[in-house]
This record gives sequence, C-alpha cells and structure tokens, in this order.
Amino acid sequence: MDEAMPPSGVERSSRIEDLPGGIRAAIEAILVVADRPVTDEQVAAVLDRPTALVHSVLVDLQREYDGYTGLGLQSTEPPAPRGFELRNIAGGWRIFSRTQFASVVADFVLDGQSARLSQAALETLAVIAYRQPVSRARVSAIRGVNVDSVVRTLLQRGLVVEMETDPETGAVLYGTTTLFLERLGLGSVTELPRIAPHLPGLESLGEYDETTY
Amino acid sequence: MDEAMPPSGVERSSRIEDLPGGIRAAIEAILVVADRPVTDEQVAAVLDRPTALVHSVLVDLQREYDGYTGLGLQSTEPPAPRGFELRNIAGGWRIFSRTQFASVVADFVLDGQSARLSQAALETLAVIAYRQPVSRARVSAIRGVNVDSVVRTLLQRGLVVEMETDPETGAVLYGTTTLFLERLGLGSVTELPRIAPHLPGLESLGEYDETTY
Amino acid sequence: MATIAPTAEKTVFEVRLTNFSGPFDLLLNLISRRELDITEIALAEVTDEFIAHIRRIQAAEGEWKLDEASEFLVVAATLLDLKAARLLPAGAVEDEEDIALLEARDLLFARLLQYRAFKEMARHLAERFEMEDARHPRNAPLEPQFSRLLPELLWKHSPEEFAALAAKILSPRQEKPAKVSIEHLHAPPVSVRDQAVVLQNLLLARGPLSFRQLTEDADSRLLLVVRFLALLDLFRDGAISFEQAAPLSELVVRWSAGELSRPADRLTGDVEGGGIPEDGARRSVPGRIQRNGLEVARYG
Repeated sequence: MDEAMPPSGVERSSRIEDLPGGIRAAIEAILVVADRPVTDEQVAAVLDRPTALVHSVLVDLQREYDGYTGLGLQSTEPPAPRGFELRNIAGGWRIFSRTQFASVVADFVLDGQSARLSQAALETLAVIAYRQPVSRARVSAIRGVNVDSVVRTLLQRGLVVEMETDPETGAVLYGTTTLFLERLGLGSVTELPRIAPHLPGLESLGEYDETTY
Repeated sequence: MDEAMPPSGVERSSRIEDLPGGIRAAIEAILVVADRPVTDEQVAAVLDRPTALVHSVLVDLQREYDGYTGLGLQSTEPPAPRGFELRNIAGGWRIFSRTQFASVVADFVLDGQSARLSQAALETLAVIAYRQPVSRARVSAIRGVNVDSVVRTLLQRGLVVEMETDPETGAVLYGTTTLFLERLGLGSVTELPRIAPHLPGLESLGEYDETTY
Repeated sequence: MATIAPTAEKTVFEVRLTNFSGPFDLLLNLISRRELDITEIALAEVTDEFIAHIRRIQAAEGEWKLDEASEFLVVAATLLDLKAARLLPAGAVEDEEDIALLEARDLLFARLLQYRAFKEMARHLAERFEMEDARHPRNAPLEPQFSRLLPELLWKHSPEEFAALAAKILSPRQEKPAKVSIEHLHAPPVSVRDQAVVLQNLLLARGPLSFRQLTEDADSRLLLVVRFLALLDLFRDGAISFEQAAPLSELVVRWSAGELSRPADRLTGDVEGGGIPEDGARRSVPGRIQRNGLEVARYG
C-alpha cells in the first residue's frame, strides 16, 4: 500500500485502472462469476488494492444497481434500478435477482423443471458417484459436454456436495451426499454395486486423466 | 395473443411495465439467475411479451453493457463498459465476465479447464473437426505422423469422441463433441470458419490420403 | 506461427527442433525460413537442410522411435529423389523414373499444402480457445428462495440400475475388438518378386505358356497387373522370351534362363493394392516411390 509494494503489484496496479471501466468493472467481473459470496478482503487481495477503496466501490455499485445515478438533483430521469441487486450478507457480496421480479424469475426457474432428474443429471451423478472426489472438468471430459449447470442442479437437489479442493489444480472436487445414499437405500458408498469388472482397462485410464489435466 | 389471453396473463402484462426498471429490469433479473444460454423465445414466453420486443431489449442491454449509453453526442462521459458482457451464442443469451479482466477473474474460477493443448493436439483436433467422421489412419496421413497418443489425449479431454465404425474397413471414426463447441463458443460445427480458401483445389486430395497410407 | 522469425542463436533453434510435430511441420518451417513459395520452389533446395535437421534431432534425442523415424525418412527419401533428379543432365528426362519423380513431387506438394491448411485452422482454434478461456459465464447457484420452490424429487432407480447406467457411461463407446484387424489399412500386398517366382515355377513345370494361361488363376485386377509387371522384369533380365506367331495372335512366354538362376530374387519392391489406380492410368505407385527413395537414401 505504500513504498514497500512489490514491483509486480505496481505493474498490475497501473493496469487495472487503465482498462476500460477501470477498477469498477474489474470488481463487477469478479462478482458476476463468483459462485459464492465474496468479501471485501478477497476482492482487495485479488486486485491488490486497499480494502477501503474496494469497499467504497462495492457500496457505490450497490447504489448504482438500486437506481441512484450519482448525478443527484441535476438528473431529470427517474432512478431506474437494474434487474439485479448487490447484497451484502454476513460480510460477503453477491449478485441476486431483484426481489420485485421474484414471480417472473420463479416462472423462469420452474419452467421445464420436473420432479425427475434429467438423463443428463443422472449420468453426471453416476460419474460423480463412481469417481468421487472428482472435478467438474473431469466429469465434462468423460461425458463430452459441459456439466456446470447440471452439477449445480445436483447441488441444489442435495445429491452431491463440494468435498474438497484439489491441492494441485485448485479445482473443487465433488462427491455424493447422505441424501443420495438414502435415495438408493444404501448405507455407504462402498455398498454401490461394483462396476469395475465390466470396465477393462479403465483403472489405467484414470492415470491418464491425472497426467493430462 | 389478444382477446383469448387468460386473465392471469393480462394481470401480469400490466404489472411488469409498472415495476421500477420495467421490462428491461425484468429481463436482467432472468439473465442473472440463468445457468445456461436463454433464447428470445424462452424470455418472451415467461414474460408473455412479443419475441421481437424481447429481442430488441436484449440487444439494447448488450450495447449498454459494452458502454454505449444511448445518449449519443449529448453525453460528455466516455463510454464505460461494465465488467460483464451479454453474449448471444447459437441463439441463446448469457452473461459472461468481460475478456479484459480474465487475469483477475481466473483466480476465482480455477477449475483446471484452461490446460493448454499442445500444437500436435491442436492440429489433430483441426483435422478431426473438418473431416469428421474420420479415422485415425486418415488423420495420420494428413499430418504425416502417427496420431494414436494424441487422439487418446483428445478423447480424455472430452473434445473428440468415437462416433461410429466405418462399415467397409471397420475403422473407428472420430468426431468432435459438444464440449469442443462450447469451449470454442460455437453453436454447431457449421459455424467453424471455412477451410476451403486455405485448400486451393485440394478438396479431392482425400482420395490420395487413402492410397498413400 | 505464421511467420517464423529467423533464429538468432543456434542453440535456441536446436531446442525448438524437438518441437516439430512431424515431417511436414519441419518442411514447412524450412520453406518459410527461406521465404520460398511452397507452390514454386523446387523442394530439392531444402533437402540438405531437412536431412541435416533430422540428423540433429536424432543426435539430440538419442534414439528414434521406429514409426516416428520412418515418417521423417519417407519425406527425406522423396526429397532426395527430387534432388538427385535435378543433378542429372537435363537431357535424361522423360523416362518412366522421371515421371514417377514428378508425380512424387506433386503428391508431396499437395500433401504439404493440405497440411498447411490444417495447421492454419489449428492456429485459429488455438486463438478461439484462448479467447473463450478469458471469459467466464455467470454460474451462480440458484438463489435459496427459488430452490425451495423446486418440486420434490422423484427417484425410482435401484442401486443395480444406477450401476448399469454408470457402467455404460464410464465404458469406452465401443467394445474393443479382441483382435485388431489391419486388413483395412492395406490391401493384401502383392509382390512383384513373389509373382515372378510363381511365373518361374509355372513355366519350368509346364513349359511355354500363353499370357492368358499364366494369369488364368488371377482373381483380382491387382494380381493381373503385378503378373504383367513381373513378366516385364523377367524379360528385362533375360530370363524369359516372348514368341508371337502373327500380329495380335496369342503371346507365348518361354523360360530361357537356366533352372538354377533365380532372377526373381533380384527384383525388389512390393506393390500395394491401393496404389493401382482403378482407371488403369499410369501413375506412380507408392511402393515404387519408396523403393527409389530408399535406394537413393542409402547412397545419400
């Protein structure tokens, strides 16, 4: 934050502000992809900027999304809130859909939702069950499609859970839950029927995955 | 869409536009919870509004996020893009972080997905993408080297898949996967750039491949 | 990648050598370093460099893998052929060998052009991958107020059904065949040398025979053609003689060398099935190119 700042930090510092949209847009970019609430400190660490500065930008964004333009009385336009809002819950910031549109969003979310798991969800669940702990990237590779949204469905349904983080890649590793076992009527994962006998050479395939990922 | 409209629809119709932010904010609320690309038609159905109207609002939002304020020459402020962008991929809309902030965002979404492909893997992938369904022998002939291990890597990455078996020769034929398209941001194989301009008069070379290997 | 910068230091270049993804890659690189148009240059001009480079790779990597080495050698052999042709006096053209050489060159050009096109596409794919990796879709979990609205999950799978599903997804797309058939890669090779032996045995056992008789058991056009080639070779070597009573009358073939002489042993070069054009037009045959190339390579 002062003379002691390392050179790399300085370099990065000058860059963010020069980008179109500056630090404000940089913070937005983080918020929009974050899959859990992020704290002032996390954002400050990633951007290498003072926490106080980051906090004030976040508060400012929150107000802007709510429809305050910052132009004060000069503005002739009525404040127009965005369809999303920035909420600070227990110290973490997260973008939510705006409450007023809850009925619209509910229609959208429930559209096409059924009480049954889709074939894609079932297949993804099968891969996670037999390969846990496993990253989304590896499940994608096995199934040949992006599984991000399907994994989220399984998370929402409480059938899978984030177990740990791969120490090398930093990827989140998923596994199945107690609820999953209850649904199958099993006591533990080890009671899953063995499938290895039907899969010649699959064990060695696992090694390949690790080395190429 | 007229007299026959059910009461609930009428009720809803009058409400959205009256809410702060109007239809524009309603569409944003949907986009922000969507976990996959959403089409004009889906949004139009949920909001019970004409597809053309929804489409024009979406295009407008896209421009706004990119920094066009719509105020034209009156605006004294330089256009400031947001940290996110709205992209239309294969007919579906989805919010993405803006490319310029990739280095900042990467810290939050490390999932091992960005492992680089080798030059050999890229070239093999290109041949398979443009010649699918295609046998390993033919890919070998085009690249002038044995491609067995490279194809295995591509299979493990989920970028190519065994599609079928050549009825005549019994050779396994390979093609690209949905994951391949998603990683390229394409909707279908037909959106790949044309290779013909790079292959002057060589379309018939395929026959040679078979005979020279 | 499109323009390869001239390398400042030899050591840098040698490090990069090992990164070529095949003989075409190396050849393209050599051509672009000399700023030659791929469609106009005589490939012979880069032959020496090509050979020198594969020698250096060999020295740097110690041992070659056999299949890898052969891929480079096929290209090297073709290049040497072309260079040898250039060294010959200009008058000595227009025989069969020269035409085969020209065809070999055209084929090499064509395959090189094709490879270049795909290399270009690979570069394009790399750019797209990089661009897309720089963007991340919004992927937030469903907000709690909405996930509460989801209908209760219906689950009807038994553990066994679930395991069967997993086995299906986790197994390779197809059953791997127990025995890998390679018949589709090459039609059964028919060797000129072997057929010469067959002809020799026929002629020694049954005396003078007509061409029709010598080929009556040929069950494919390929075999027919190879028998004919073998006859020409035997005639060239003075092992047989032809007799024809009148124009267009039947050709009689007679064994004229001694029984112990085995001229067939001197013949080399197998002709592979796929190499004979269906239309019967005279074109170079892969086996032929390879034979010439390997012979030249031995002396070069």
